[in-house]
Order: sequence, then structure tokens, then C-alpha cells
Amino acid sequence: MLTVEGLQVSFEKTPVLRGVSLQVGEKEAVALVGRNGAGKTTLMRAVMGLVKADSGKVTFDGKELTGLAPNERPAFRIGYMPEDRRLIPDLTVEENILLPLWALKEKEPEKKLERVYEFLPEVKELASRRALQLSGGQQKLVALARAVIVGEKLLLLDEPFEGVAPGLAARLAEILRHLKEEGISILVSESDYTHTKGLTGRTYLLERGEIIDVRENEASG
Amino acid sequence: MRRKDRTYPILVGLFLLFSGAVFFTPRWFSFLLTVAVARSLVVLGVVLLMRAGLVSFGQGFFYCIGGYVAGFSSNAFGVTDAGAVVILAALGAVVAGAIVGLLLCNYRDIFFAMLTLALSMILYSVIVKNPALGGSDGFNVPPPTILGISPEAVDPRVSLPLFTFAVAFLLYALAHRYFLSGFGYAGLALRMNEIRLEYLSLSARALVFLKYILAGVLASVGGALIAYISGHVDPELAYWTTSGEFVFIALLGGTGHVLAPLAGGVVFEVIRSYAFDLAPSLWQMVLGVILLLMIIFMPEGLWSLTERFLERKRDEAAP
Amino acid sequence: HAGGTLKVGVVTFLSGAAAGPFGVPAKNAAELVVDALNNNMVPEPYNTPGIGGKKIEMVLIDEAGSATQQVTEFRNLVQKKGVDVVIGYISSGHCLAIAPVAEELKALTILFDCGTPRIFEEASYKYVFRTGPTATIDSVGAARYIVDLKPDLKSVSGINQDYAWGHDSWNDFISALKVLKPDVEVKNELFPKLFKGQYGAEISSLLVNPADFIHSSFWGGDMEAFVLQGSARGLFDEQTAILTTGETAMFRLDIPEGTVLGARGPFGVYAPKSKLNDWFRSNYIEKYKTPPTYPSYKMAQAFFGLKTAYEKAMKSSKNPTKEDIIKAFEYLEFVSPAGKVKMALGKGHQALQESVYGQFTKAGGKPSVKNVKRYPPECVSPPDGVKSLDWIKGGMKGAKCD
Amino acid sequence: MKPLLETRGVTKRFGAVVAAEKVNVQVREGEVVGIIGANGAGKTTFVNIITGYVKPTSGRVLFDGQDITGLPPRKVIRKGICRSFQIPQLFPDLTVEENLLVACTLLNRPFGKLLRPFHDGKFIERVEEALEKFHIKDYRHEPAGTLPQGVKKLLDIAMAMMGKTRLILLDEPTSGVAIDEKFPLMDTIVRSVGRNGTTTIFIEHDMEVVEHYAERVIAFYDGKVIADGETSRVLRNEDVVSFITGSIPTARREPADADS
Amino acid sequence: MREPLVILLDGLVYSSWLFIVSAGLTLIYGVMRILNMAHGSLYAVGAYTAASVVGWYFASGYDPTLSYLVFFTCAAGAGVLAGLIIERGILRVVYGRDEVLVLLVTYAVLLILEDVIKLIWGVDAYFAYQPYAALGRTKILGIPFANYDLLLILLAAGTGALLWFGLNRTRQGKFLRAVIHDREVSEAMGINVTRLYTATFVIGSALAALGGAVTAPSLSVVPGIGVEVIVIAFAVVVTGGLGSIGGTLLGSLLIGLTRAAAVHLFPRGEVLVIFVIMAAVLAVRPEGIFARVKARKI
Ligand SMILES: Nc1ncnc2c1ncn2[C@@H]1O[C@H](COP(=O)(O)OP(=O)(O)OP(=O)(O)O)[C@@H](O)[C@H]1O
Ligand SMILES: Nc1ncnc2c1ncn2[C@@H]1O[C@H](COP(=O)(O)OP(=O)(O)OP(=O)(O)O)[C@@H](O)[C@H]1O
Ligand SMILES: [Mg+2]
Ligand SMILES: [Mg+2]
Repeated sequence: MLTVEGLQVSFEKTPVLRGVSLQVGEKEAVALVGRNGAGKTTLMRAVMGLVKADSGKVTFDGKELTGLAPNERPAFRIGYMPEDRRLIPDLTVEENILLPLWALKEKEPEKKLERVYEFLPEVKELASRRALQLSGGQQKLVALARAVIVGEKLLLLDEPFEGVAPGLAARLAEILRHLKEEGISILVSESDYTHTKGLTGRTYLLERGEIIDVRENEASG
Repeated sequence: MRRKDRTYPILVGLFLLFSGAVFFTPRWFSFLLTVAVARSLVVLGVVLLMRAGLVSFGQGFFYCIGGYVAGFSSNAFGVTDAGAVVILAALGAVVAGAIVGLLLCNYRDIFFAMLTLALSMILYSVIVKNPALGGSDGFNVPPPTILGISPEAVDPRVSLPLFTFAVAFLLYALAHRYFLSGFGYAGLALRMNEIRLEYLSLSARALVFLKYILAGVLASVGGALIAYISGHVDPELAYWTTSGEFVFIALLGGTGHVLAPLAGGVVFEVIRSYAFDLAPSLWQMVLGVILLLMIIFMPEGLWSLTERFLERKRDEAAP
Repeated sequence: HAGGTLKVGVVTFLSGAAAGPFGVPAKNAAELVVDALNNNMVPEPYNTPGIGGKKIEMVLIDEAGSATQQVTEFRNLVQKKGVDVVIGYISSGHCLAIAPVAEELKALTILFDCGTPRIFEEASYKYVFRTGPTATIDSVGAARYIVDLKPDLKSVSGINQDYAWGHDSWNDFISALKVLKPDVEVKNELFPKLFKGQYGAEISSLLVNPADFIHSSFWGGDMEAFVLQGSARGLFDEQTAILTTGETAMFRLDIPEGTVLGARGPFGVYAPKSKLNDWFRSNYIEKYKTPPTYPSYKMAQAFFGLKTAYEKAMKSSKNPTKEDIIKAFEYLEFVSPAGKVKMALGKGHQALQESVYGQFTKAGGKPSVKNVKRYPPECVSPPDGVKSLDWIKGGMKGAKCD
Repeated sequence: MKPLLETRGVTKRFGAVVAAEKVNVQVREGEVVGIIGANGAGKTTFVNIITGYVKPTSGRVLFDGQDITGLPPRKVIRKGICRSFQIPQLFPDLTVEENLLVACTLLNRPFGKLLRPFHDGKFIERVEEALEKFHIKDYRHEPAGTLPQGVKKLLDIAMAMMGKTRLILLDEPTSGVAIDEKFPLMDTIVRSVGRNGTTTIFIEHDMEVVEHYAERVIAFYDGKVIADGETSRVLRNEDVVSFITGSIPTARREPADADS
Repeated sequence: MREPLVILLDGLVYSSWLFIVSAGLTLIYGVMRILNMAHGSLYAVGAYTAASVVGWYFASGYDPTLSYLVFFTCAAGAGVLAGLIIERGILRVVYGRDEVLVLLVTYAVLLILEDVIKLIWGVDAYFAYQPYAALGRTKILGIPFANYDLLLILLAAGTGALLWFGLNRTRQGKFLRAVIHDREVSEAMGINVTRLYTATFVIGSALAALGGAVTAPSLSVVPGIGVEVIVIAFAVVVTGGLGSIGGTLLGSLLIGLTRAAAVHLFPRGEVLVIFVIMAAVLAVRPEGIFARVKARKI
């Protein structure tokens, strides 16, 4: 599904990603693990086109994404959850979630919304509240919902479990597993294995902008 | 690594250079230089606020106060010494700044900008409406004595620029000292994150209040000097376009260093003078185009040129 | 040109709101006159080439900007460009600021248009002359005219711009009127912001409390907007407006019949018939496709004054010094397209001219003026050494009107 | 013994949302208290109320016997309370080093003495120490705005701890911090505050961290305190398990576990 | 008792003008965070275009009733064109830079536009009075009012309603709000930010030009008319709360009515009124009447 080849990104001449290559296959969940500053976020942003790559190629579903504007990516059914939540504060939770579908001029967004609410009843409870007053973890959930609603083929989740209460985090992992089984590819970054352990089939270990290790998880199902 | 700070010797050097210019360059040039230096003091105040994230579109308020203090001191109260008047102008700014600062310190961003603008426009309309203050035409300010030296003894065309440079460079040195102090950095912090600042036990309002007054003092002193230099004051000093010009010069120069406003001020006066000369009816366009090009290619202001230069030198020095 | 060149700096508004009504007509006149003088095309008494045989070289500067900036530019003109004479300044504030600088630089300077009497009433200058009359004659003339027009007038309203010119004009006018008609009633005293452009509320106010006359010293776009908006709302149906600068708009705007128009002196349509005037008017119209208005006249007047003084000075020395020219200029009498000019006030530095008013009419199909009245200088102006407002408030003593 | 911090019936409503309801908490000097709770339970609001960022709708906050309800943060800070933030609050254009230096200067120098030069040797030493302690030396010259999330977090905590503190409140100190940094970070915090008996309250979602460091746990749910007491007891509390943690903690995970 | 009613009417007319003139400014600021100093120049472009078109139209002797449509369209068209050039040609280069810097860019644009206008139209006054006079007048309470002015009130109300609907009730409006808050994440959500920015700026410019066009018939169109408009439009927008259409409406009403009252009752204070009102409103509500909601930061 998603192939990243030799991705190179630098900020003001300092390389942050040095030739990263990875793959996420169909119906596969892949984890990206690394310590702080390893470049996980940068990698995700590069895939979304939010930072410019010096070189390297990103292809999805056989099509090259590299030259496209960021806003052309959701059309490929890629959902992105940024690490720092970034909801639109004066829209309601529901509007926040629907935003990508509206941008895609989706015919019946409500149907998809119902499905997301089914997975995440916590979010449904918040539906009519404005995003600006949510607590940190609540915002995280909404951001996840927003990614899930459009990401019917690929989800890019940047540290989705961070700051989420443990009970809920376990449920989120469960939901992600379910989504994967439905055929969605998932790339999830974490500094922690706890939540992804049972979820991901492969783990890329990122350090100082390089993949230093790839591990196949036996626990994958 | 922090670079070694050579600002003070540079200031002394510039003072000598500028003073020399009074004797060795054509009169019109040394006059232009004097105007630029006096006005750059106001810009320095704008920069001081800008470093704290506050854009004042109303420095004309203090600029005008300074000018009128100078005007009234000589015309109505017989205080004709420039040294005394500069101090009076500074005091005037402290008093005025303390009063309106109490209101202003609650505002940030565009609201701060617009309120300062409103204040200066209120002052403008008060003067315009008041014949006792000279109305919209203003009035003339006779040449001052300078630290006791009368204009008859020493040609004011020499003494006034020298005095202006002395005052300005002294204030520049003080401002530099201020930028390097705790307050200077607290200002930078204020711009970036007020919540954290509050949690570092500093009152953002007190800081804004203080900075507003300091910037006001600089503007007021600049205004008093300009009153003597141009020999005339009018309410135009408080008009919003005047203040706008100061912001413009501030951005032209940059906010990275105390000397940036000076660079901006001199370059601005020269450009404008030439634009007036070469294109008497299209000088605005010339100015606008130059401004645009500068912003696009030099977003950090003129000062960034020196930074780039120093960086290159350092790169070269490194093996 | 055997005699070399004479460099003249010309300063007038080339941008901003004052450019259209004043600055550019003045600039046009300067170009016309300089060109004609250099080519010796001007009729008598100016049918000699250039100024004292010298070719005139003009350096043009925009008057826009603050007083400080004007001072800087003035210095540039004198010290950098080395002009011999500066002719310029429409804004009174600029005139006030420039005069002492001219004195300091010993630069011969002719103020051509600004009106504030303060310049020579509050100080005396050696190097500064003003070849146009002060604003006093506009206001006193206007007061005299409406009293002549309607001897039983009961009330007036005033609408003037909120700055020195507007306030001074109204003060002079109402003080003079009160001398002539002590029990005249003031219905409205309005001072809208300069360049406001929207006078809806003011017009309502004038309509709610109507008066016989509405005095206005509005100029340029403000005056024209006021006339447009007032006409549309019938403001001038019952009340007559006195527009002291109205002449500038009379060929462009549909001015209500009977409106009293001033030209700040015997300029424009009020200029007396003469060969010089015919030449000026027809050449101006030919070149710029529009009749010259008062700023054009006043600019031409400044050049002719300079020429007269310079050539008079040449009688005593072939190459006159500045001092020679100044001596010749003081108390000079010369003619301009607007008739006779006397440098009678301000120790011979301030010109004196008659004040003329008339009423707009389209009776002949073409815009023109009727009921024109001319008030001699001594009728509308204080004697030398007396301040204008003091003179008016003191009952305009010594005015000679016939 | 008199509690160092006490809240009496603190209630906070945001419109229809009740973020704190009659919260009564007492914390003794020197205690290390963990706060857990579901998302949106009111943990951050609780800290906000104590530090004066949010004014309670009703109730009192007492610190060292003094009523500090409604004091603005800067005054609360001066009493010796400091906090870190769930979303790091940094000065993004200043470098890491400068961030710390600003914090150190402002917390330790009275307003009147701020005219002294900013680069003061005494403070530079302390900054050096903090850079070392929090393992952020490598980033010292980088502007704070572009730091990786985890490093931002570390810097935020380091800044909070630059002053003299009697009570430190940490809002999710380890969230976003890499797995093998969590325990060292908590060690650093506890060690450096433990030295002078500082009271510590930290909000945390990672139960292993809570178990390891907290002597006592307060559990929030829906604005209310649903459990308060000794750590292992609270973590086994039925309500806590069903509303917050989802499971009873099992074997303790060792930090090294991640690499095996 | 008729004076208060006259004041009300005068105030309404003036407020309508204020609103039309400021709406574009608040829209552009609200969405793009650009305080567009060139707004006044765009207003002038509209006024000049309208005046030229009206002059030509009436000189050609076409049906006067259609003139309104023609000159509104032409002026708005000129605004769209100018807006496109400014946005695509200049602003695009500086997006993402500091707010103040972008403000300066618009100041440069203002300087340039002022002279461009002078190059195109010269410095002489232009008139377009025919449409103003042609609608006649109505006597209300014995005071004649120009019907044109009264229609202005309707136009302002219509513009306001349209803008409000567009911003609050349409998807495009929601997109705008997303972009206002977070440009980057909006892009990641599939919103075409570039297009939205262009559209906003062009609409804002067209509104400015329209403001000039509707004013032109009652004015003499001269150099510098635009510069005067900026400050007052800023004052209105800030009083109402930046970026809020409802706020701008309220700000216009507040300032317009007080100003009319001042002209009638206390003419000498008229100039001060705008700024005093603004300062007073800000003293009570530091972010304007309709303050923008702030995101939670802690
Ligand atoms: N805009 C930027 N400018 C300069 N440097 C940047 C920028 N964004 C990221 N970096 C640098 O890139 C490196 C990688 O950062 P990134 O945010 O990708 O790390 P991460 O793996 O996501 O870390 P974390 O787990 O803490 O979120 C860091 O050293 C960071 O300082
Ligand atoms: N300023 C505010 N305005 C309105 N509602 C608010 C505000 N601050 C917090 N809330 C609401 O109060 C509740 C408690 O929020 P709080 O941030 O304290 O939760 P939390 O326990 O810290 O959650 P998390 O673990 O997700 O950070 C939430 O429902 C939140 O939406
Ligand atoms: Mg990251
Ligand atoms: Mg929280």
C-alpha cells in the first residue's frame, strides 16, 4: 500500500531523516518506534506532504504522492492524526470530525459518522461541544475519530495513545485491530510498545533519522 | 556560542563618524542625518515594544508630546536649553505613559496597536481643535541654547546635530544595556508565551506597562529633538501616518539589535529623499516597491545583512 | 540665453487630496509660464526673455508629507540642488515651518498660495515674500458680499473643515459679519473632520435649523462632495451657500443657481480683463483643456512678481545680488493676469489684492457668474502692522470701501 | 499535622460541564501523590485551580494554612508552588538554554533587580546543571519550538523546577516521553525534589509509573474524587478499574523490558 | 421630537456606509490574519472605476436605471481583478511570515496603488453624481433624504446577511474557520487552502471596491479618498471584534449612530467620537464586542 523509499528530510541543512525506507502492506499495521527526536513525527509529516523532502519517494496504492499538495492526499483515503491534536477550536466536535469528508465533497457523511460513533461512543457524547474546551485526552480522541472517518485505506497515527487513560487506550488498540482486519493499513508511531504490541505486524525502529531495526511481531494476527 | 559583544565601541565609533560628518559632508546631508538619527530614537522605542510582541501604531502620541514640550518650553515658559528640555520631554512621557499605560497594559496584538493609534489620534484632534495649542498649523520653535551655549556663540547647524548625536547614542547605549538585561529577555518571553511568563512569577501587565513608558520616553526625546531640528511643531506629529512610518522603519531595520533602527532610519531618509528627487510625483510608488523588495528578500530587516555577513565571516574563519 | 540660468524650486502638492484642486493646476501654470517666458512668448509687460534674460530652470518637488519632511526637502532644494529661488507651499502649516528655515539659509522664498495671515503678523522675515493675498480678504469679502446681497439677512450657518484653515475662515467671517450685522443669528457651527466626504448628518443638521446663508470654506473634494450631497437633498433650495473656494469647481460641477462663489482674490473668472489675462487664460485652456483656476493664477502671479523684482534690481546692477532683489521686491507693485498687485503689508513682503465675489449662474447655458462685486484691498484688509483678527473684531476701523 | 495543601469543597463549572465537584483533598508536606483519571475527568482543572489559572466556582484552596483561592498564578508561584504543563509551555523562538535561563532568572530574581545583565554566571551554572539532569544537553542551542514532543516535555518540566519550590504539580510529566526515558525522568524529578522534602503531585496515565512512584493516589472521575489512598489499594479499587484503568495492574514492567 | 429620529436616520445611513466599507477588511483579517492596509486603495479603485463607468454610461445616453447594475458590476470586477493581482502576485510570497511583516507588505501595496491610481486616473476629480440624484428624494419628518442613501441601508443589510450566512451556515464557511485556526492541519484534512485564501482576499477586495462604488455618486472622487477610509474602517472592525461580521455590524451601528448624534448635538466633539467609542468599548471588552473564542492552551 504505502511505500517510502530513501526519504531524506532536513531542516536548515541538518538532516532529520536520512534515507528512510519502509512499507505498509494491505491489511497491515506497522509501528514506528523511536526515542524522542528520532524523526517519527517528521516522517509522518513528510508522508502527508507537510514538510518537503529533499529526496526520496512516497508511493501509495501504486501512485506517487511526492509532488502532490497536502490537501490532495485525503482523496486517497488517507487519514492523519497529528501528534499535537490540532482541532479547530470554534467548530463543534462533530464538525471537526466531518471536516475532511466535507472537503472531499462526500455524499453522505452522516453514515460514516455513525460508524465512527459506534467505535467511539466517548466521542459521540462530546459531539455537540466546541472543541476548544476539551481536555487534552478528549481532543486526542476527536483527532483520532477525524482520522478514522476519512482513512478508509491508510491511517497515519502519531502517538495516538499518549495522554489517553489506560482503560481507554486498551480499547483504542482494540478498535485499531478491528479496523485493520477490515482492510485498513495503519502506520502508528509510538515511543512505547505497550499498546501496539498485539496490534502491529511489523515494527520499524527509528533512531536519529535512520531505520536501525525491523522486527516482525509474532503476536500479529 | 555567543558572539563577543562589540556594541559599545561600535556606538562610540559611529558617534565620532556622525559627528565628523557634520563638518565634512554637505549641509543638506548632515541635516538629513540628524533628522534620521532623531527619528530613529522613536523607532528604537517601537523596536523595544516589538521585541515584546507589541506593535504600537501610536508612538506619534509621545513624539508629539516631546515636540510640544520643546515648543512650549521655549515659547511659553522661557526654558530654552535643549538639555533641560530633553529631560522635561522624558518626564512628560513618563507621566503621560504612566496614565495611559494603566489602560494599555491589558491589551495585546492588534488591540494594543489600535488603542495606541486611537490615543494618538485623540491627542491629534485635541490639538487641532485648540487654537491655544497652535491648531493644525502648529507653531515655530526657535533655536535652543545647548547646555548653556547660545545659538549666537556656536552655529546651531553644528551644535544641534552634535547634541542630537550625543543624546541619541547615549540612549542607544542604554537601550542596548536594557536589551541584554533580565527585562530585555523577559520581553522576548512575553511575546512568545504569556502563560509561562505568568507561571515564572512575572506580571505581564507590569512588564508591558514598563516597556510602554520606556518606548514613550524614547519617542518623546526624539520628538523634542525633531522640534528643534525642524524648528516647527504641528499636530501632524501625532497623526497615525507618522506613527505608521515609525513601524515601517522599525521593520525596515529589523528588531535584532539596537543598531537596527539606526540603520533603518538612515536608509529610509536617504531612500525617501532620492525618491522625492527622482520621481516627484511617483515617489510613493518607488518607496513601495523598494519596501516590497526588501520584505521579500530581507524579511529580517536590514540588520539581517550584517548577521549574514558575520556568519559568512565565521564560516570562512572556521577551517 | 546670454544671461545663464536661474534655478527655481517649485513646491506644490503632486499627490494627496490637495493635488487635484490646487497642486496640479499650480504646477501646470508654472510650466506654462516658465515655458512662455523662456521662449519670450508672454505679452506686455513681460515680453522680455526669461527672468532678467536668464533662462528659468524649474525643479519640482511634491509638497505632500509632514512639516519636518518639507523642511528637509527645502534644505535639499537650497543646499543640494542650489536653487536661486523657491516658489511654493499651499499648506499654511508648511509656510509657517518653512519661513524661518528660509531665513536661516538666506534663501529667497516666495510663498504663492497659503493663506494664514500669521506668517507676517507674528514675525518679520527678510527672505520670505508672499505674492498672494491672505485669507482675511476671503472672509471679510464674503461677509460684505452677503450683506450687500441681502441687507435684511437674519441668520447664517457655517460648515468648515476641522483644522486651522476651517476654524480661521469661520472666525474671521463671523466676526466680520457681526461687525456689519450685530444681531445676526448663528444657526449651526459645524466642523466635520477634514476629508470626511460624507456629510449626511451635517446636511440634516443644516436642514433642521435653516439659515439664510451657509458659509463654507471647504475646498477640493470635500467642497464638491458637500455640494453634490446638499443638492441631492435640496439643501440649497431655500438656503444660499457661500463657497469661498467655489470657483475651482464651477466648470465641473452642477452648482446650484445663485450660490455665492469666491476665488480667494481677483482670480479665475474674476480676473479683470487684460491682454495678459487673455493670453494666460487662452493658452492655459489650449494646453490643459480646462480653464485656469485660482491656484494657477496665484502661481503665475508669483513668477511675474519675481520677474518684476529681479529686473527692477537689475537696473541698479547688472548681476543683482539677493539683497538687491529683496530691496526691489519690498513694496513692489506689479501686474499679473489677475490685475494689479501691491506688496503692501508685512513690511513690503505681503501682497494685497481686492476681494471679489459673485453668484453662480447657468443662465446663458454656460457656467458663469453674476452680481459680481469687487472690494478694494483697503476695504477687506487691515492696514500694515495690524493683526487681522484684532482689526476685524475692533470693527474694521479704517476700511476704505469705495 | 497541618496539611501543606488543602482544598475545601472546590467546585468548578464550565457552563454545563462540571469539571470539579466538591473536591476535598489534603496533601501533607513531603508526600508524593499521583493523580489518575479518565480523560476529561478534571485533573488538569484541579491543578489549574490550585495554581490560580482557573478560579473555582466555589470552595477554597489553602496552602500552608493561607487562603490562596483566586490568587493569580504569579502570586501563587511566589509562595513556592510550581507546575509543569500537559501541553508544554515554552518560549518557542528562544533556544533551550535561553528558555531555562529566562525561567531561572525570573524565578530567582526580584522584579526590581531585573535590570541586571541577563547572562549571569550564577544562573548559567544552574542552567548547565538542569541541561545535564534532564538529558537535553544535545538540544541546548535549538529553538524550543522545533523540538521533538518528548524533549519539549522535558524542557517544560525543567523550567518549572528552576525556582525554590515547596510543592510541585506535574501534569502528565511522562506523556510523550520515550519509554526508556520515563523512569529516569521520574527518578530525576523525585530525586531532585526529594532532596529538600518538596511535596510532589503528578498526574499520570501510565499506571506503572504511578505504581512505582506514588505513595498515594487520588482518582478522579467526572469531576469527583472517587478514590483516595494508598497506591496499591486505589489501583485495585473496583470503580477505578472499571472507569479508569481497565485492569488490575499485573507484573511490574521493567524499563529494560522494552528492548528485550 | 423630530431631532432624535433624524439622528437615527442619519446614523443608519452612515453606519451602512461604514459597514460596507469595513466588512471586507474584517473578512480578510478574520480568515487570513492580514490587516489589509491597502483596503482603502481598493476602495478608491472601486470609486474611480464607478465614476469612470458612470461618466461613460451617461455620456452614451443609455437607460439610466440600468446604470446601477453596470457600475456596481464594473467596480466589483475591478476589485476582483486588483485583489487577484495582489494576492497571487504579492501576498502569496509572504504567507506564513510574521503578521506584522505581512501588514507592512500591504502598506507597500497601498503606496504603490495610490500612485497606480494616479497614473490611470490622474489627479483631477471624477464625478458620478447622476445615479445619486436620479433616484430623487423622500421627505421624512419634513427633512428631505436622498433615496439613494436610504437604499444604502438595504444594501448594507443584504451584504451583512449574505456574509453572515456564508460564514456560519455553509461548508465553505466552516472550512474558512478551520483555515483561520490552523492552516496546516486544514491542508492535511484535504482543504484547498490556497484557493480559499485567494477567494477570501478577492471577495474582501471586491467588497472594498463595492464600498467605493456605492459611495462614488455622492462624492468627488479625488486622490487620497482611500487613505481616509482605512483608519475609520479599522476602528469599526476592532470595536466590533476582529473577524466577526456581526461585530462589524454592531461596531458600525455604534460608531455611526454616535457620530450622527455628535454632529447634531455636540458638533465639536465629532472627530473624537470614533476613537472615544472604540477606547470605551475596548476598556470594557478588551477584544471587541464579539471577541474571538480563544483556544484552550493549558
Ligand atoms: N520545523 C523544524 N525545524 C527544525 N528542526 C526540526 C523541525 N521539526 C523537527 N525538527 C527536528 O527534527 C528532529 C526530529 O523530530 P521529530 O519531531 O520528528 O521527532 P519524534 O521522533 O517525533 O520525537 P517525539 O517522540 O518526541 O515526538 C528533532 O531533532 C527536531 O528538533
Ligand atoms: N476552559 C474550559 N472551558 C470549558 N470547559 C472546560 C474548560 N477547561 C476544561 N473544561 C472541561 O472540563 C472537563 C475537565 O477537563 P480537564 O482538562 O481538567 O480534564 P483532564 O482530567 O485533565 O483530562 P485529560 O486526561 O484528557 O487531560 C473536560 O470535560 C473539559 O472539556
Ligand atoms: Mg513526535
Ligand atoms: Mg489534563
